[in-house]
Amino acid sequence: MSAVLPREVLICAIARLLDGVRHVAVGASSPIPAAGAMLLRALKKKAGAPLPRISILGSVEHNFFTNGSAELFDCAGQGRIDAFFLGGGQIDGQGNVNLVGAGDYPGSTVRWPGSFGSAYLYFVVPRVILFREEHTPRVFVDKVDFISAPGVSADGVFRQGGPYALLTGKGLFAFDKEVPGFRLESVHPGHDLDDIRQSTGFEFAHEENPQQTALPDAETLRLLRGDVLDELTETYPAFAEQMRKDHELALKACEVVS
Amino acid sequence: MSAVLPREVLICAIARLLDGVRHVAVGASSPIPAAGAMLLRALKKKAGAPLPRISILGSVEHNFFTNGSAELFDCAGQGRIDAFFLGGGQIDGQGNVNLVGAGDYPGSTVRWPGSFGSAYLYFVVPRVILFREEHTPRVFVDKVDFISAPGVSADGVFRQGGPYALLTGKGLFAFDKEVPGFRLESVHPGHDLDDIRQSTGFEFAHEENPQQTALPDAETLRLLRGDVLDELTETYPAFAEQMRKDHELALKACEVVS
Amino acid sequence: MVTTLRDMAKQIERGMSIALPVDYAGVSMAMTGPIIEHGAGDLHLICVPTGGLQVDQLIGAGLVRTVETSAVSLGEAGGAPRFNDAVKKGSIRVMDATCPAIHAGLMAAQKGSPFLPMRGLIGTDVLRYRTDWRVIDNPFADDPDPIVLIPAIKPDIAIFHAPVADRFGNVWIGRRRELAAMAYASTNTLVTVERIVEESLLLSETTAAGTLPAIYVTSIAEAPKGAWPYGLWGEYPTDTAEILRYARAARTAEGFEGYMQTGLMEPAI
Amino acid sequence: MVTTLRDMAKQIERGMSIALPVDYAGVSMAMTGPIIEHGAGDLHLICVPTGGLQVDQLIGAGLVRTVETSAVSLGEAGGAPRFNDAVKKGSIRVMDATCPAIHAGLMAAQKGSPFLPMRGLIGTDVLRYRTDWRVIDNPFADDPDPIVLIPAIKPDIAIFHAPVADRFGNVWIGRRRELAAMAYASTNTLVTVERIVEESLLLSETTAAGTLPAIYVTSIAEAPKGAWPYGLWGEYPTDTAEILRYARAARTAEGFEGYMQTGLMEPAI
Repeated sequence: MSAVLPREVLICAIARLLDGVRHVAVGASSPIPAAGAMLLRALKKKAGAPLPRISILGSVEHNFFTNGSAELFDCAGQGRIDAFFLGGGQIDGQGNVNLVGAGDYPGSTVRWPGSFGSAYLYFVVPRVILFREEHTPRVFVDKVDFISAPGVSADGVFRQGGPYALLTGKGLFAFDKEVPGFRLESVHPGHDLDDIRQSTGFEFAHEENPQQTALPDAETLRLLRGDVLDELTETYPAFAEQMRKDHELALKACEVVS
Repeated sequence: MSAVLPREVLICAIARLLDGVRHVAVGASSPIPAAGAMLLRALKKKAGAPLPRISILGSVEHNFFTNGSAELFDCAGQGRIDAFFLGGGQIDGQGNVNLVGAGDYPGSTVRWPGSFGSAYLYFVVPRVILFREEHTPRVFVDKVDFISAPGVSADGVFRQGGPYALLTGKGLFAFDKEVPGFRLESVHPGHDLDDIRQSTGFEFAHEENPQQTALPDAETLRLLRGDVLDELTETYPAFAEQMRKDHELALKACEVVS
Repeated sequence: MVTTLRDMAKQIERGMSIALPVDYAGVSMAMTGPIIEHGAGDLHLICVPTGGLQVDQLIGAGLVRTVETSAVSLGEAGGAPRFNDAVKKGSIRVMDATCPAIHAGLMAAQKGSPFLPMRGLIGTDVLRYRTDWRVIDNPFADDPDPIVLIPAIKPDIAIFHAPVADRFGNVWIGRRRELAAMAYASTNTLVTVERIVEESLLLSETTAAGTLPAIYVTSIAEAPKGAWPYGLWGEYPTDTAEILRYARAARTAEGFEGYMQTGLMEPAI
Repeated sequence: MVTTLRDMAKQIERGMSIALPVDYAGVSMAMTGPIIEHGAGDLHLICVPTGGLQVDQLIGAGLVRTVETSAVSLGEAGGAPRFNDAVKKGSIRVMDATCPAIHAGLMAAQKGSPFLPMRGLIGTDVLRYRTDWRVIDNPFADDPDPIVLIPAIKPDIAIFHAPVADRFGNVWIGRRRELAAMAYASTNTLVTVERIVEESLLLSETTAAGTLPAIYVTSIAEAPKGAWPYGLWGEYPTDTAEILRYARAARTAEGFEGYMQTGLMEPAI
């Protein structure tokens, strides 16, 4: 079996972050979160544990909704969605997310699509996982230019959800709403604390020598590269194909090394 | 053709009251209002005029709704229902309607089913026709014991609908919300002002010699006893059968007289 | 997920709030007997938006503390005898509502909102006695504009009957979307069906359009003719003679007891 | 009721508010050309709840004053070029919302209510810039509990594409119930469909469950492949290559003009 690919590290990290959820919703263009959710389900199935339900928005195959595009938000408002993923053009150290644009609103110098459902879901879904592969100071800023969704809310504001973790291409952070702020939990293979510091525009807590992000064991990797990849192919064919190509390349690289 | 039956007088009166509506909703157990609406539609069809839409609640045949039992109220709230019928255990001279019970609430000495949708529809449907065949002081009281739906509202209260007319087994009243109060428009054949006065527990305006309720012309009667009765049979078979029997009896009575 | 009527009834606990649908929308009459046998009382019934035979029978069996409803009646068969008797005796509390207010309360729960505003109601005795409702001044109006706020209705359990479920727990409700509204708003939803099919109702867009997804369904049980003596759309008509028979019998407490002992759960298939 | 695309477009008047559905719910791309040809401008677009190709093209054609939306993008093909350009130039006004707020505004209109309350939003810049929204203190809470009220959204016209209509004007929308929500809330609703059938969709309970009744539909017109290059559920997939082609072309105003003159209304059937 070839070395663990960077995306496989992310997928396994997501599966761990989702452990215990009953229902996770994933965006239609989020193959890595979807793969993480599917991996968790495969692991639970193997262990004979209750399976998490996965709703993939926009997918016909994994669409459990029958009441139009409002149902996701209703469902979340009813407390029936335990986890959700959120990206962001900018994310700051308070967990604020900006999906609208950089620069002065409304005449943003860079305009992104818009806030989508974030200004609601961030408040009501208990475990929101911030996920952005690009880990640069352009994304992880000290203060967002527009708050699509705030990391924390004042006392007395209805808030049953919020940021739970931040996963990037370089590391995994936990969010502490009491501070409020992020704490570096682990560094992905190939990166180190200095690298992450320089790539992050906000201050964050960390150990002196942060641990490496846990790698999947052989059995988990087998599941991921087998059943999960097959399942993923239905909804994200291009992504699944890329993963297969990456494996082949990695395998060849291993052969060269060995 | 036999003499006009009392119920035919009512049905024709209703068709006249509904003239001009685009959409009328009728309760599932209201054959006379439904017949009035169907008669109006048949008359419009004959005249080549735009046809009113008739929604019969609970009927499969005439159910234009596909969003559950809330849709009637939504539809009315959107201003898409022009006319509706309301009965009442008690109706008073201010147009107040009581569907809950007689005596002190909540321990009513007589309990009726309840307010249904009246506390909303009376406010939003422009032409609410109060219809109750039983014309007695027990029904038409000076003041209702419980206001399920008020005849008029204070200034500043949202009110785009309300009582338009009151049709009973004895006569037809118009409602004047400026007074507020009822005004006797016409008396059905076989009744007179004194009779109506004694049967009505509230004061009402009237001419010295109120006119008789207009009888249908031969063509209207032919439509009612033909196409309309056939159509009515689908939804109200028992009522239609009774109407047919009444015609036969009336016809025989005529023969005896002539 | 697939279970028996008796096991479903056991999910009802004393004091719970139970949402039940209107006569024509799919009443799970098949559950009435098991609920009475199970015996959890002090129930708060929420009629969506009106009640009939099932509500009357649960009241007659002494299981009901409160009825939140826009009406209770047996339709063509007249007033609901055990309900009317209980009102007169003061042995139940009636929270008189109006149909769209019940729908508004459920919709608030569906949306995760604490309340929904609603027109009408101002000046009615319905509003006067509903001290759990609030009136505010519409903040969007220039002039004073009072409007009623209906708090969210969040039943512990919704119970209804539908034509079909699949073995994954998806339930076909057709255009009776108030059944979905009940399920969205309720913590748990118990459904009896005429039949359970193998293939997922979500596989075809045509059946999916009328399907309540399993995520909102706690348990299902097969109960052929489970709405009887009520009818079920597309399946069988109402047995009006049987409802009339009940209406006559249940005029007295003794008549009701007799009817329930001999007459219940025997659909004339 | 059955008419042509051009005649439908003529119902749009300068300054009107127009509700358009999200990419995957049935966008009437077939109407885009006729709307541009008709030329009524100063439009207020309401995206339910987000916009894409059609919104970008109407902006590019200079017909749009305001976009009320939770997002505008071309999905996998990236940002919406004419939208982004117009924002940068300040030539359109964006009323940034969040998806459930758009749904809440339409639901308020559906219910005939002046507003709907909604959780979330407190502390966002979305709320800060929406001066047409209000915050009140939840009257049902014991402690201070701010909650946002979203005013009713009442579009003049809703426009969408669906698989089937019958000749009576009933439209099959399947589980895409946001299309019904748009129609309920709007004064007029214009629908293009793949095909028009003879038999009423309301005759069978199975099709009725996914049908928007004619009472909410102003006009229908046949437009095979009318969502192209978007897909239509159960009918055809999205033509991603074509959307990418548009995305590249529309990076400049000139490229957009060129695309619209040659590329529009030519579905590769």
